[in-house]
Amino acid sequence: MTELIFEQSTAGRINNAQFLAGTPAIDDIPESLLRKKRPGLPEVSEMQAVRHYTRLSQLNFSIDTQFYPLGSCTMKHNPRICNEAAMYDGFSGRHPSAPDSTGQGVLSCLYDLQEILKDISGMSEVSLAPMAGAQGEFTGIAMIRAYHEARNDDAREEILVPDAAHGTNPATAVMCGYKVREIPTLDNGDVDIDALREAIGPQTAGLMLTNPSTLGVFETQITEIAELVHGAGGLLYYDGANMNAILGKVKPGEMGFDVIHLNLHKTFSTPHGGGGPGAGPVGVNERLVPFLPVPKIVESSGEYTLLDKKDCPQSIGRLSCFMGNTGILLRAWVYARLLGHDGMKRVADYATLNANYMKAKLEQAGFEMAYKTRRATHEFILTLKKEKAETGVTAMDFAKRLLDKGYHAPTTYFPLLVPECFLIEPTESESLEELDGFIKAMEEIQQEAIEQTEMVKSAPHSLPVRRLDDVRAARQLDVVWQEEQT
Amino acid sequence: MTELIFEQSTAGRINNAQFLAGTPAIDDIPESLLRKKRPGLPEVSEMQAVRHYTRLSQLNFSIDTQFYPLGSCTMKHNPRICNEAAMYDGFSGRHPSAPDSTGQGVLSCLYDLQEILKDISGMSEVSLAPMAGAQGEFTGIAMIRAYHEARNDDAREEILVPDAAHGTNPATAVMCGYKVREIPTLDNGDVDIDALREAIGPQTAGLMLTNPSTLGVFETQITEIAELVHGAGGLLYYDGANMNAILGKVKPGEMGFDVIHLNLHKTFSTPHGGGGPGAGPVGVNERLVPFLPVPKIVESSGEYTLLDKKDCPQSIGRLSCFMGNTGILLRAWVYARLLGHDGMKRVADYATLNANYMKAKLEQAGFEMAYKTRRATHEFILTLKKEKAETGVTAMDFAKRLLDKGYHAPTTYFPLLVPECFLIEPTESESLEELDGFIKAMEEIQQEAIEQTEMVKSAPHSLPVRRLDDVRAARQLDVVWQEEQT
Amino acid sequence: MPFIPHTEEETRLMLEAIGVRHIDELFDEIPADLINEKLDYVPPALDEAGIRRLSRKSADADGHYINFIGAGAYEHHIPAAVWQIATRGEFYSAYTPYQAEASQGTLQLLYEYQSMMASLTGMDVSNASLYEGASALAEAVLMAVRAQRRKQRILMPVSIHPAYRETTETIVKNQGISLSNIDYASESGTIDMSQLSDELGDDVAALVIPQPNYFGALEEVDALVDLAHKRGCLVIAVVNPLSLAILKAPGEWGENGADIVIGEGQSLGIPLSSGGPYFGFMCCTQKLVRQMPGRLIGRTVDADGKQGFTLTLQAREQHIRRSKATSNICTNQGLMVTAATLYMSLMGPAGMAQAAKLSHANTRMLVEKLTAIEGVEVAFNSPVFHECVLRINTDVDDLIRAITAQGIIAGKPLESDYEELKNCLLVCATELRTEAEMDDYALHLERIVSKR
Amino acid sequence: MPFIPHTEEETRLMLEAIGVRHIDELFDEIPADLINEKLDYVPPALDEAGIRRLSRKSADADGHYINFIGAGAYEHHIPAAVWQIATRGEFYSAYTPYQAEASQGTLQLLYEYQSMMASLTGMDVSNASLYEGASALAEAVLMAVRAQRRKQRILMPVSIHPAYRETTETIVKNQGISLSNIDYASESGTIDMSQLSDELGDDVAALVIPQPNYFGALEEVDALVDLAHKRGCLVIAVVNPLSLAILKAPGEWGENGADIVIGEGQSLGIPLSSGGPYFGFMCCTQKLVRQMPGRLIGRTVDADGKQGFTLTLQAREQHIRRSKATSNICTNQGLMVTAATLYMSLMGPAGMAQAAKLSHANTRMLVEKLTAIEGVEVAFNSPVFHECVLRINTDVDDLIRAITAQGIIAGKPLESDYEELKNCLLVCATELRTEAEMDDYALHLERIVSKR
Ligand SMILES: Cc1ncc(COP(=O)(O)O)c(C=O)c1O
Ligand SMILES: Cc1ncc(COP(=O)(O)O)c(C=O)c1O
Repeated sequence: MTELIFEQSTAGRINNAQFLAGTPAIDDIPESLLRKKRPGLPEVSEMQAVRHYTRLSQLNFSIDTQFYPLGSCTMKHNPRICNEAAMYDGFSGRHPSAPDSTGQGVLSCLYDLQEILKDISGMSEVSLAPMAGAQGEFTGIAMIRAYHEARNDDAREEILVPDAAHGTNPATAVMCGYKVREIPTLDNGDVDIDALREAIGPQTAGLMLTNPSTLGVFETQITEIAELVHGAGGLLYYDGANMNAILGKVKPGEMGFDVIHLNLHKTFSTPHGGGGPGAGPVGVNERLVPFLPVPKIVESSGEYTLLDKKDCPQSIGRLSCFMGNTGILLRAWVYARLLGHDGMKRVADYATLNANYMKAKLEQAGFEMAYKTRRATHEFILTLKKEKAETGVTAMDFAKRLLDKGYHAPTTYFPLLVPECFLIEPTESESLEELDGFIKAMEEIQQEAIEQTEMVKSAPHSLPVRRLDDVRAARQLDVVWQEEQT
Repeated sequence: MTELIFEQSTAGRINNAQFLAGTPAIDDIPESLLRKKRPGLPEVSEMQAVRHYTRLSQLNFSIDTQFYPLGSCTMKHNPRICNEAAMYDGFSGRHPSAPDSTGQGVLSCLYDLQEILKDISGMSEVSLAPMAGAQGEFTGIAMIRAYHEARNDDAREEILVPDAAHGTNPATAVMCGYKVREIPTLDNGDVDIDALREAIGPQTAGLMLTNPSTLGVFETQITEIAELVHGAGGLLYYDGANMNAILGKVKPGEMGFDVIHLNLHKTFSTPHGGGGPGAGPVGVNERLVPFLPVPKIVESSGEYTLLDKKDCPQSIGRLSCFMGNTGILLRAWVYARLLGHDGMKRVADYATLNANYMKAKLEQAGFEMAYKTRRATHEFILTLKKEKAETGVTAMDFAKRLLDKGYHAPTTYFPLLVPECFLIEPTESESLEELDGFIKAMEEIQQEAIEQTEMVKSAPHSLPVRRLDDVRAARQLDVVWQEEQT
Repeated sequence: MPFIPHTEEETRLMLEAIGVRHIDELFDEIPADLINEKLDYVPPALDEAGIRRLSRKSADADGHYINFIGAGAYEHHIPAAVWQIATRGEFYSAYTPYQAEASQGTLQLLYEYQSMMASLTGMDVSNASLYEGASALAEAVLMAVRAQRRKQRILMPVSIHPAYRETTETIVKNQGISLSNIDYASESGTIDMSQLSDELGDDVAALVIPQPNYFGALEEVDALVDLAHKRGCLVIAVVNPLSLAILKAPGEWGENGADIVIGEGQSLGIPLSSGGPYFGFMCCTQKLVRQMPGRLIGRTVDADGKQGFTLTLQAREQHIRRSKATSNICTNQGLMVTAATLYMSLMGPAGMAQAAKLSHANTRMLVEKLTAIEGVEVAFNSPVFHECVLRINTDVDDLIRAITAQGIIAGKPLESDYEELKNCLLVCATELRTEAEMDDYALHLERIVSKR
Repeated sequence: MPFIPHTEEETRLMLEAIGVRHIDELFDEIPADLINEKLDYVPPALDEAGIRRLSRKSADADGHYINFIGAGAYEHHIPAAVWQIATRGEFYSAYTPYQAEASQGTLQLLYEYQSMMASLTGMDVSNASLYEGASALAEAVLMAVRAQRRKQRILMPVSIHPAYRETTETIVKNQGISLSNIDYASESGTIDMSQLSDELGDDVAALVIPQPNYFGALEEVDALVDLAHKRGCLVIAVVNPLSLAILKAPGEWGENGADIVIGEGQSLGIPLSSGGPYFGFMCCTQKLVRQMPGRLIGRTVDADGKQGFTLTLQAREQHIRRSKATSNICTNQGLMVTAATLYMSLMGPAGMAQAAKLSHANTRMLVEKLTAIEGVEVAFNSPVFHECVLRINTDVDDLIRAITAQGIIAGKPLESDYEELKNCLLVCATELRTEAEMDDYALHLERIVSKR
């Protein structure tokens, strides 16, 4: 346990190097609008702050320190040059409202990224404005809505979502004013197409699909599904969070999707930063082009300009005050150019190779796969229901014990369909040694579950804290430090 | 234990982002001069390298993570802006042999640093060329030699060094072709001036003195000593490693020293980097000016130039291929400008306050001070000979047990004069809380030494390794990894 | 292969273990007609030296202008330690802290961040971030409507940042929420109280109060809050967090304080970066905490009773609550919040107050220098904080072009968003602007204005 | 107070605990007449924004030249990860690893570094660094003399970097060691074999062999080593470590290889930085290890038999052996070696070989382009590695000035060190130079030479 920064604070301590010189007056601001009491921010020296946060950082698992096979999150290597480039003064110092003429460098990079994303997605146009996957989804569904409205096709009030979908999908549909109808999944992981056929109708605004799905399989009936949806007058939305599995091999636009989002913080390796920022560009085919959000980056004889709502009257509008997460887009651009033409496909190849290798080896070790008959895509699911039944050791226990062994846990209990599930995504950047190490750890825990059940159930044992009381956290809500508590 | 990078290597693995494009020919180099077998460097991916060295870094104690009261080393806060500035392209990208006209920026900073060092040291001129304290010493003694030689005063073949001196002092004298004569220390930590008087004579080239000395006390008879040495025709050398204690308060030049070196990686807070690089500028009074090393930075109507041996015929010469550790000098310059005029003296004030506070508190806790009757300077010595006699627990054991408690150990067993000694230097940048934490840890160990002697003697228990077998390391020398060993 | 460690031999071994001959076979469930490896645009790979050369060239092209725009993003001093530490791999490359035991670093930091923001805004709780300021306002609007049940109207002053209104409109319009404009008084540039009073009907879920507003002008926040509360409507404060080092905390506005506080966090140690990534913050009263969108970190204990931190109230979020979640937000702006937490710790309350004061004093100095020029005047008569609207009797677009050519970004022109503010310029001089830079600006401006 | 955390209250408490009233009292043992707090030059403190502005201005002043100098320091590609990781606080702010258990990170890294250097040079052992290349040669000379007992003469080819000779002279001259010159043959630019043979007497402790030499020319290392060994003299090889990715390792020169290998480590991931900090490396045969200066890290086991690393053979060093130490070196270049270790790991043997080859091929291309100009010719006829001497029929100092004005650093003029090489220029184009940059150089050079 590390003391809170507040507990290291002493009233009146000033870090002078950061106390900028000057004796500024604010006597033109009415007293009634001024703050009376200093905010309770920490008063620490530079050394204390540096030491505290350096130490805190060491308490984290991260890609830079551990194998991190968190399914659906694509925890691949984050190349350091991406960070370096995004931090260049010329990029990091530019004000977003400065004239476009002063931003031709950054705009040219963003435009290049737009074109690259168009190429790999097979869409007609791409907008870089959305700031994460969920905002990309919002943008896409809002465009679908705008499309139907523009055609006065007003009765469409439902978005269809497979039950295996990521939580952001239904949440997004609701934010866009739609009702959500769930579509069940077949035992082989594909969408239940009969159920879909029944659900679909004139009330259908669209279907949101992740392909490969969050179950780690490629939806084989995708062409049929696309026909069904389009036949009913709906549009098809592609959740591209799993694009790593098919990068450079399959283009969503060619699967029949009308609108897609990509998670650059997954497929294009921008850092996850302990929870963001990300970037969730959207791509659309011709019919949705007029509705794309602003600002839009356009090029004309080598000059780049940002268009706003006045230039794009049908646009759904703005998603943020400025131009999305530009610095993240730059990192993705650097990564894309490092991969290049041939590198795109290789990502999918080796991400898939790694997943299928782990699947084969873990199956061999006696673990049960949720979708045995299927190829793994870039990820796959195993279910520990047998282990739970036999020893009481749950997926959660396995996960915590893996931490003890120096591996981050896979995604657990998602998708909700599969009991005691582990969604494992190794990514292409992990080496064979690392995969074998993880497999060995899983085998060890399998043994420990039988021989040292309690030890496994009370894991982790070697981390900064033992298992945390989540129930108490929610019941006795303590989300803000109060001076009195110390 | 972390696997060696070699053990993660696989033949044929290439990190392509760093394999620069091109198909270069080297057919103009004779076969006989080419390498036949690839060197045994690791073949790892970028992610493997990043992960390996990030993990390794976490195994270190450092200023940024722990209190590090290593006596004589001045482990103060290393401000991050110093690193940032030294890494600016314009500084880090300049070739050392480019014309001086292309380096006016860096030279102006270095010149400013030179002037600052002159001011605080009270010397007539300063050279930034030496790359560490030891090289500063070499430079100083070589200048003393050159001085005597220039005067045809050839019989001087001895350098006097107090027995408490740092090991670099006698080693330096020998490198300069001198014999070393040790001068004993009095019980109060001052030089035995009678012994000095006896030792001094026409054979004396000079005396090397550290003041405050490595015993953590200020040499009170310094004026008398200076007179003695000068009276015998010798010169007085100041080892400025402890300058932090008197920065802005006492000028070595005014104590009578003819030549000094400063450790910028101590007093001026440049990083220690796990063992360097440092910078050991020398300052001289008028009589030694002609002998200063080259290159010399001079200014004339706002233009800066580097002078070489041709311009300075009496110079002892060059100490390195280019201009010393420029990037370290820049960091020191940034730090000096951040301290500014008033900040210099404050360093000495608070470094001394912290040391005397710890001394008082530890004394109160029952620890024995080596120089009870004396003020601590920026550091002080306690002796654990009583603890050793009573419990068998040595200074080494105390040191290792401190590591368990999250504190780096003080300097142990140096100076050699004091049995079971701890040379403790908190520095000015540590907070009262941190000092109290250390004092508490010392008290705990005092108790543990009595109640859990074996536990203390076998410490550390919570570090990546337990106590290491140094004897084996020297006997079964293994300093290079061999493929066969795995 | 960049970022792929496999040697041919390893690939062979792995394929063998799987029981296939070639990687392509692993894609055999994908309908063959969908496979398309042709990329027409993507250029060949660059090596790291190549991409460095290219991106440096692009960055250098955007050069180093002296910037006098604020308008929602501010060029403040950022201590060197902020980004050197925030980009440490353990912060930079970790995911959202789902496995709490393996993420105590991020979690404790976020808890500290929440505490700092709550204290700065004077509110009970803070979430762990939203995307940025404008979309945070949209989330606040949705939250207010949820909390107020059937009330679907929001009062939006025209004096708020126009892009905030646009963004909110985009995000909330599909849920039947309406945004009503409240004009500003033309002399003061602040909310027109009488129009406001008229609009504050039963159907109003919340009043949005920007402080300072887009024009830099300071609103009469106490009166506004009390009026809104009297009419049974919530108050959403939109504030610049750095300003709160010296301005009254929204939690203390009026008798009961604001209910929800949001804003753009960029002023807390985040570089301008052409617009992002920044981060949005949101604080609120304890009463509203379960309506909050986004992550929330709680302090709890582990199996040994030792303090630890974990994600909490996850039942609000999409990954648990799906279509009934308070928002669809998932990935937020963790790394930016890491930087902001470092910023606040390194600056401290005194350092932040000083930065705010210096920015204010510099803007005042700038305004004095510029209005000393004939034809340049202050547009509104309210007190301001560190930003000010100037009216200039020349074509502002031409002026901007001319001054840009001198390496100076003159300010944000307002006409495209406010017809009535023809030839008005919103200017700001943060603590980083020197008097010499201001003089330079004044010199060029004078030359242009006098040439007219 | 910058970097001092004490509040007034804390200071008071601490003084009380000590039993004094004022900090000044703590200095009461210092003779009063020595206290002098007057500083005439040191300016008032800058804050961080101020020093950043000032240092940026200075750095920008030195700008971005296209550099065609090598001459002992080379502008190579450095992977971004190298310095982002080397400057992590745990590496950056740690001391020499005296407390081994608390320094396993640095120690294991140094052990890996030693192993890499030994393998690169083909030698048995490596130390953990010396200051830089030139002073490393001085240390090697002292070491050879120690190993060879009464022999006090060293043969130094004139074709070695002149600053290496100067530095060695400075450092060894006081110990009665003499450095004898060995000329180079004027056509080849390499060691004059017949003079060498004449000089190789009984009193010679070692022959120094640079490969490539200062002129970029490749010496006949096999023959040189065998000749030296036959005469009972040690061989000190001076090499560029990056070149060893493709050139024969000194351990394999001749029949028995070099005895001591030293060099400048800068080419392994260290920025040019106007000359430092760089690092010197030293490798040698097992036989000589106890004569080595500097730190040495050994692998051993802990109390549980687990692998660990520690400083070893410390009895060679000044802190143990004092006046009998092998050198006075204490602080060395740890952080630079950290960077170099990262560099070698990130580049790998293939990446380093490619960088070396590209630098060589680029220099060849440059030389072709420049010698296509009338009046420009190659000075020596030996094969070279990535560096070459050109003779130009115009005043080289004027030429350099003119080309510098075009943003190009033309090369290193040789005349001030070698009278006979009037108007000669040592040029180098590393892998970072583009063909466009070379064309640009050629264009300007042609204009100047033809104007003559
Ligand atoms: C399948 C899927 N869709 C959508 C998202 C949401 O993306 P973001 O977190 O960037 O909002 C995720 C991310 O976890 C995901 O895995
Ligand atoms: C008193 C003293 N003198 C000299 C030195 C040598 O300085 P450096 O390590 O920079 O060579 C030191 C450093 O440890 C020291 O403490």
